[in-house]
Amino acid sequence: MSVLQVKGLVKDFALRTGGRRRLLRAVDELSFELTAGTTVALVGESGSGKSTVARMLAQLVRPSAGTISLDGEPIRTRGRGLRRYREDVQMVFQDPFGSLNPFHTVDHHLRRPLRVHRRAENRADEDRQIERLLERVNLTPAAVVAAKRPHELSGGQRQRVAIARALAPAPRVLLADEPVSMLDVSIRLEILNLIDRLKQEDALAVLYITHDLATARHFSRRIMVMYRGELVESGDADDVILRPRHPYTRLLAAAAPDPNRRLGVDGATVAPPTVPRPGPVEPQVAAVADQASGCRFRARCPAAMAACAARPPLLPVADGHDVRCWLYRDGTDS
Amino acid sequence: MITDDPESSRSTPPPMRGPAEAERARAESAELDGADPVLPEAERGTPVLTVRGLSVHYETDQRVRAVEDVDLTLHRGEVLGLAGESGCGKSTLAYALNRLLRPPARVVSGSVTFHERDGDIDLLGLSGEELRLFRWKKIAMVFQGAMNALNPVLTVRDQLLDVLAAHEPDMAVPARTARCAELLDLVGVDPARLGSYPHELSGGMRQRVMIAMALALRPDVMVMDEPTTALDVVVQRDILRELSRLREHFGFAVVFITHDLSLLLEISDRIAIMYAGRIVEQASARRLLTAPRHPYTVGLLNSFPSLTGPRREMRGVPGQPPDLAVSIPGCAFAPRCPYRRAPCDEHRPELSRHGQTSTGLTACHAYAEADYGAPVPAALSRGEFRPVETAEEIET
Amino acid sequence: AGAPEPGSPARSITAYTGATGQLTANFNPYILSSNQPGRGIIYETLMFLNRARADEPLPRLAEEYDWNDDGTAITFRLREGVQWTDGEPFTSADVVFTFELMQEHEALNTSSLPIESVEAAGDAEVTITFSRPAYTDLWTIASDTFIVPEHIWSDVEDPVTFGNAEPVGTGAFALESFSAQSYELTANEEYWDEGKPHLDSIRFVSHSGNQSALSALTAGQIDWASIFIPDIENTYGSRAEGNHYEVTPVYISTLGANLDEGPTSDLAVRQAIYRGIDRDQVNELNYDGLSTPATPGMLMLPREERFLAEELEGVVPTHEPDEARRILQDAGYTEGADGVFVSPDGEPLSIEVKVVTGYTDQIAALDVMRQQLAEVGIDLQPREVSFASFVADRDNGDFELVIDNLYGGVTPFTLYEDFYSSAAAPPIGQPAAKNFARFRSDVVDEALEEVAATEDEEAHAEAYARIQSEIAEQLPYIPILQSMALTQFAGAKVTGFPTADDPYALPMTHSSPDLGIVAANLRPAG
Amino acid sequence: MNYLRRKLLFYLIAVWAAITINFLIPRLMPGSPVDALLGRLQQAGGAVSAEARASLEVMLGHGGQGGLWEQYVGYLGNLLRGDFGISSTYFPTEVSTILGAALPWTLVLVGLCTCLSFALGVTLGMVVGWRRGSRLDHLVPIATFLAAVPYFWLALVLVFLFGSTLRLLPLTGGYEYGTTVGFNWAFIGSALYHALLPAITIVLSSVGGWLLGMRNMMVSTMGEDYVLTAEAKGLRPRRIMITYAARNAVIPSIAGFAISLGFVVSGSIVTEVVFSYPGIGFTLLQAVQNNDYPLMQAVFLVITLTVLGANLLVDLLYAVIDPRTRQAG
Amino acid sequence: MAGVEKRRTASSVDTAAVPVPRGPGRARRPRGGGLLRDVKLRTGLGIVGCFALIGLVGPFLVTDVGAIGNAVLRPPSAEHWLGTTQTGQDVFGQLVTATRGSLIVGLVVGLLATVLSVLVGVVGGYLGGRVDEGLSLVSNVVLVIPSLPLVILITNYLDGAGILTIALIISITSWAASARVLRAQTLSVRTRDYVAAARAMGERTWRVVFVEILPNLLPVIASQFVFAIIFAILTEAGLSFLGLGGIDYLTWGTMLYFAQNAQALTVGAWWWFVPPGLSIALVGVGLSLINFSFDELINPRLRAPGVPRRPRTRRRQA
Ligand SMILES: Nc1ncnc2c1ncn2[C@@H]1O[C@H](COP(=O)(O)OP(=O)(O)OP(=O)(O)O)[C@@H](O)[C@H]1O
Ligand SMILES: Nc1ncnc2c1ncn2[C@@H]1O[C@H](COP(=O)(O)OP(=O)(O)OP(=O)(O)O)[C@@H](O)[C@H]1O
Ligand SMILES: [Mg+2]
Ligand SMILES: [Mg+2]
Repeated sequence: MSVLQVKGLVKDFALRTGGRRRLLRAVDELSFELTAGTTVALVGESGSGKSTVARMLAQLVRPSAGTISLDGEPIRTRGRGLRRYREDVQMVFQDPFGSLNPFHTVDHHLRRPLRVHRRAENRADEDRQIERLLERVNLTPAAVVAAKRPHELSGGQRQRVAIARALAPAPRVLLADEPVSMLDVSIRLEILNLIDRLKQEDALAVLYITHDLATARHFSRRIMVMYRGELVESGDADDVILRPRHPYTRLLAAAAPDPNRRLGVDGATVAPPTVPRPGPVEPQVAAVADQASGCRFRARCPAAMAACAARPPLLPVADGHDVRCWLYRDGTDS
Repeated sequence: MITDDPESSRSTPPPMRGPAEAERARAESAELDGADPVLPEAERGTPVLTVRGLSVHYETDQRVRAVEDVDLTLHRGEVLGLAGESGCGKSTLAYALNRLLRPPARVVSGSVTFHERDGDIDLLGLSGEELRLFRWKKIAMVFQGAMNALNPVLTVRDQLLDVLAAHEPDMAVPARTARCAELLDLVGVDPARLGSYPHELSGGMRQRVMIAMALALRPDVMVMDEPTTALDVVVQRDILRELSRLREHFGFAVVFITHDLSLLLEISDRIAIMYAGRIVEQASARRLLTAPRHPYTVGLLNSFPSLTGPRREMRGVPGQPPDLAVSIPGCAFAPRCPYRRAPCDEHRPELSRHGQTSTGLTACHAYAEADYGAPVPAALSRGEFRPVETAEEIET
Repeated sequence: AGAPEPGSPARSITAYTGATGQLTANFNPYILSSNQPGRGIIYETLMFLNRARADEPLPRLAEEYDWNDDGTAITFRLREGVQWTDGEPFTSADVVFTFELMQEHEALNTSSLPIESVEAAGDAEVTITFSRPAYTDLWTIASDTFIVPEHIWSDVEDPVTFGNAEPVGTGAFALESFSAQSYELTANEEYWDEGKPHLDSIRFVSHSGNQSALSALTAGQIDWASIFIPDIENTYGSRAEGNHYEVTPVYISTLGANLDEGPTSDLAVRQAIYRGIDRDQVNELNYDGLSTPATPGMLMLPREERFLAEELEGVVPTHEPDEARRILQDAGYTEGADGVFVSPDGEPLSIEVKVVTGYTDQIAALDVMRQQLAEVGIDLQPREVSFASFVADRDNGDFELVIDNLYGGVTPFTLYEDFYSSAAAPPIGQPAAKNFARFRSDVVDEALEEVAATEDEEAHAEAYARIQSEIAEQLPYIPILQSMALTQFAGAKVTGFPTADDPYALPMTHSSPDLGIVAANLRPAG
Repeated sequence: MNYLRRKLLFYLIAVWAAITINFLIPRLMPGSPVDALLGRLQQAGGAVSAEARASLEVMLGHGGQGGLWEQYVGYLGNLLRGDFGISSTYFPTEVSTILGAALPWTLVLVGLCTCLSFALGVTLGMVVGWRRGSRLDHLVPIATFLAAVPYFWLALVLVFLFGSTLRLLPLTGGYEYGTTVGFNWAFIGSALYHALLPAITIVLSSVGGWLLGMRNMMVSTMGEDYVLTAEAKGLRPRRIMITYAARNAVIPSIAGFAISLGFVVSGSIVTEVVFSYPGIGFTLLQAVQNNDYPLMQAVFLVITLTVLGANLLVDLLYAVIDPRTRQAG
Repeated sequence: MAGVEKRRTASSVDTAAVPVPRGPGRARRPRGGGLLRDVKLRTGLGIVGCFALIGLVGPFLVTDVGAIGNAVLRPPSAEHWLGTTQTGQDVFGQLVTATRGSLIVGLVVGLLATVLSVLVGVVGGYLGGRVDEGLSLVSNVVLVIPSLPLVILITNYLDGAGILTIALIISITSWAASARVLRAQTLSVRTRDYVAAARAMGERTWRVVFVEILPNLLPVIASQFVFAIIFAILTEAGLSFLGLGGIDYLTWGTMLYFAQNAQALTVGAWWWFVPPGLSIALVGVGLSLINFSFDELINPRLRAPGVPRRPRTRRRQA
């Protein structure tokens, strides 16, 4: 049962370089849907447009084109409709040090959403809900935590507060934009486990944005890979990671650190195909004009060919697995 | 106290990569100008840097014991990984190695010795001009954010030249410039970029420039403090590859600091795990991965899923690291440790080799039956980490 | 500058005329913003009328003058052998040119001399004809009109804005060099007055104001200046050997009342104020005790003593607080709870005094008087306004009291005519030229007419006496003190300056044409 | 270069704004400056011609003729011709003549002192920041005090001490009275000698600000990784201090320098008054004291334009010092 | 007076240079109590508090300060603590009264300029776009136009203005630098995730600005408020000294003006000339000290190193 559908989502940013305005296409015709009780991961290198997608879904950034619909209805962008939308779609930010206002207490952070969305009948009810929220994210004793300010909490604790805040309006969709990348390795798992648990308890639809392929694989059912604003591959999580099709996904998978691979222990199921070392092209987003034609990965792609001068469409390679690459023109693995 | 790890001091470092990759690296290193000396085979594995009982405190209102009683030996040509939670003292240790600490940091005890062919240098005893000339020439350093480590108002060339001017004043100016170009070329950056300012370079390029700078004087040791944390995985991979290629060629030893254990496991020969200012486990990368000893190491290994391996249930290490301003009589990890027993709270476990069969060093009572009052828990030997509690109690 | 080698008599001195800021090379004697020495040192007048004592007119460029019978024409016999500093001879043509210039350009004729015609009779005689008797204008004609050379000025396009950077005059000194900070005049070798001047040169300098001038003066960098110095005996007089200062009465400071409107239109109020002020205290506190009492007859004493009405002889305003209260009570004022009198109309006797912001001596004096008058039940409210609005408010009659100084001329006539004639008192709202109190009195008007029509001093004295008794009764301008100008001379370096014993001219550096007379008389000391 | 173009555009706007403010102030203020001025002119030197009145009205507003717009155009026209009108204080001298004579003094004194004080402050700040914790830290409270002391007060106290009491330095003026103004050694030497006390005042009272600002930035910058890197590189301390720490730490000070130029001129007004220095600040005060509106306005405009010009220069310099501005702008 | 102005511009104009207080993991934000332990702050507050007290109650304690006496220009004595003026007025009494005047100017300017700069800087910075472009152009222009000459010009037209008018004029010409800094700070706070979070949660714009953003700018605003006070007191003193001060209140500047006019220094009456100047300087120092504490709050690196007493032999590079 899909909760949030996205169709043809586009975001162009106006850049000013050398006095001229250029359009930068940060997200290009992205379509996907989020379903209750499942996690979809969005992966890609830095600057590929992942956060922009999340921000558009959270209505922090206005899409240049495309539609977002909630329960099949196109969403409202202002007034009461917007508020209702925000009740349903909540976001957890990357930086727990930045997403909580250092000036306010934890209590304030949790009380505001309850107030704004009128989730509580009275103050006592509010207090009760705050306590429950904190307990749900394993922060106890709730009263003590509520009185603290962000700087008195560790990174992991802050991130839990941020999650509690996102849960306060009882949303149905949770957008988690790299929720653990700023945290210590040892705490990461906890937070991800927490989100996973809450997802199941509340039947949340979760969009998990990350650049960490391993956690993407472990915590989500589907994975979407973005490259410079474009969806280049999407499919079942294991399928995408273990049998990546798009040369870029392969490159990513090959680059991800994996101790098992090096030491050959623990029986890695399938060694990911290695890709020849690409030139030192730095990730950057080309202007709309530069993007107009051709495959964007062409310049770095070891398998680039003449056909790549035209932009490839998303081609299905297996059930629910699409790849934007001319290699899969005939619908099979080559 | 055990001072050395016989396993790694004896053997040559294991190959860093799978066979295919190694071959490619060898082919690449052939591209490097052949005139450069490569570390003589005989010298590989001899100690180059020894740290003994080093303690560094931040003398603020409350004394922060950032590094406590650390023993480490770095061998020529090896990669020593240093991992641990944020704030456990990794950077402090790295800075201490290069005498970069500033007040309120102070080395309260211990020694750092640099071993040269013709004698040892007491690093903590150096000062003034001696210290200046020692730096970079023997130990170079690559910092986390290259954007911040490069002076934003000087061109890449100027910053490279600075190193040469400071250490090789006799070198002719044109030769220096030529050398700069050479260095950039070495790390895979177009020498045309010499005239660029740092902000004109991408993150990966900046990091490469930093590495080029670190290489400028052919140091024996390179300390890298989270050199790739801010970078994209693909770029990170590139840089690491570059690094191992250069290391293969020049034979410098690397102290690699990161909290990304999976990365360390992949690239280091030996790994030291730090917790709350102390080293709690030290072993070869392989041993650490296959048979972690310390519960904290076990917990860390449980903290990241394998990219390609089977799915398994994983928990992180719940709880928070201790406040370093508070002196802890027992094991600092005890409050978070699922295998904790009474002695853990009372005596600090020594970093030692436990039993004849084991390799590496561990600071854990569980391996000293006499202290622990029980045999090594089976779950621990299996590498299981079952957190005591998941809820985080926050003290009032 | 000017600091001489010890022992050698200074043949050069430095003087300060009060010029502030940048100097401009403007020596047009008709423009008041021009440099002072242009009026008196470089350019000279026909005669010199001494305002420091009742002297006979002193011949300058003219040796003598004659009025015709009705005072409508004056004939000057010019001095012969006088040369302009460029070597051209001075002739009657120059005098004719000068007066015709004034006749032609209203802007130059600042005293509105009613010139009808100017005629020369030969090289050495000039007759000026007026449209009315001009006895009272003698000061302007003879002692305040500076003769300029025709051979240069006839080419000047617009004499009103002519800067005259390279003045050519007949005076004792001629301009030698000029810069924005100072200029130097050197002795005119060909000066007509044999043996004068005694000095080689005089340098005139500019300062930012009294403070810096005073610093320079005490440091011995200025030898002749006229600046107010508090506690002058200690700050200057005894500071260095020979330091000398002159105290010269120059004007009468008054509280000008609005006679047409407001509380001060009531004579009783004016009289109460007149008696409520303790002038000795004001003098001590504000003027170092250097000022002298003013006469209610508003004459400059002692110079005009001969005109003082008999009944006013020896009369000076006195501090009579009880009398002041009595006057108010008699006039129907009652004392309010706060000690301030309330008028019969129920208005408390609170009077605003306007004063120019920054005139600190006046502000301080008002402070003193405020307290003195509070004791007699009058609430004085000083209000500072800018100079521009002060002038506008005063002239338009928008005030209750103002503190202002009354300057006169060489005879009492000027002051009386300026401030007390009905003709000078337009209705409220229209700017008054001088008589801002708007005093109107037939007695005064008549007496003034009589004075203007005759040269006879006896008649003058009689008419002036009438005026004095009238204004001493009416008190449109309540006299406070006769105020002094201070002039400092570095006696160690220069002598020959006018003194109280020999006031041959006003000693101030800013009085014209006196400074020319003084400059020519100064001689190196020792 | 784009940065340059944008800066130029901004300064054009600023110049326009200054000119317009200058035009508007008399028109927005109560009272009629024209009358006040005419009154003064009359006082100063007789009647004023009809054209003079008309031109003053255009200068100062409250003109009877023409709408505001016409007056504005007339005013701009006058400015373009360099016609600021006639000063009443110095009647009948053209305002432009007076400005021409005053400006060089201020430019030299204030300009040099400002640069000197900036250089000194920044250098001291650099060293104090670098040696934080050493005895040099005592400079900080001194600097704080100096920065808080009123300019003119300090000036007067100095005049009193050095000029009147000790007689070490000349009290007032821009040069020895007797010297001829021009390029001769006597004059230049005397001008320098006379500039000493004002210069000391300006430097003393402004150096503290620079010192504190630079010190703070220095301390911040020294915590930057690139300074640490430089130290790790084994560079000579001097090199680290200057090229790594100070080069970066000075950047905000330079930006501040541009803006503070305006304040410096303000400060100099008072200094010039105290020292009878023949500069523009003193001229402004003269104008104010004499209600000399044309002169006042012209001085304001000249000060503003000078400051804007200097700002522009500093901005351009800034682009040289900080390579990052050049690109991003 | 340029001295302090420069201090401001040099230390705080560069927007990038002043990091917004953020809670970097372990850096503890000093709480009220900790802040008060700071010697600088305590000294500063002490000085300023003293003067504030004097300004508040002092004028009620001294008798009519205009009261003249026949003891003229007397040096300090038991009767006249700071001697008398040329007209025998008590200098101490005047100083006390003037404290109120100067502080009023300082406070009014501090408040007005701060409000203006917050409005222009924060609102512009947050809203962005055209509004921001317009506002920042205005503030940049105001910033480069030298203020004192402008103030002189305006006060001269408004003759006989009171100190409130003068304070208003000083405020109008002095808010720009603060606005610029605040704008930059706002721009940087605006990109913080907690602002986005507040928006994503559904908070209204004004709430985001005033409840989420503004409190985090408080140290900066406070520092600018304090600075504006110093600036105002100095500027007012300068204006008064030039004879353009307010005429309704006695201020330190007016006192100096009168003292100067009476040539107090020349006649040796230092007790008349020195105290007002010193008062200004003292208040300035006090406020600067407070400001330093704010600076240190904003930029923790400025805090003194923890071990100032230890002989530092080794840590420093040669
Ligand atoms: N407000 C904006 N104005 C202009 N460009 C923007 C804006 N926000 C994002 N971009 C650009 O859009 C592209 C995508 O940015 P986005 O933050 O979505 O990437 P990301 O995948 O989340 O990267 P990261 O992994 O670094 O968070 C980037 O090139 C970025 O520079
Ligand atoms: N200047 C300082 N003053 C006081 N304490 C400090 C200071 N710098 C660091 N510390 C403390 O010292 C401890 C060790 O810090 P260090 O930077 O060495 O940790 P780290 O392991 O490098 O952490 P990270 O992974 O976050 O870089 C931390 O607890 C930190 O709070
Ligand atoms: Mg992102
Ligand atoms: Mg670190």
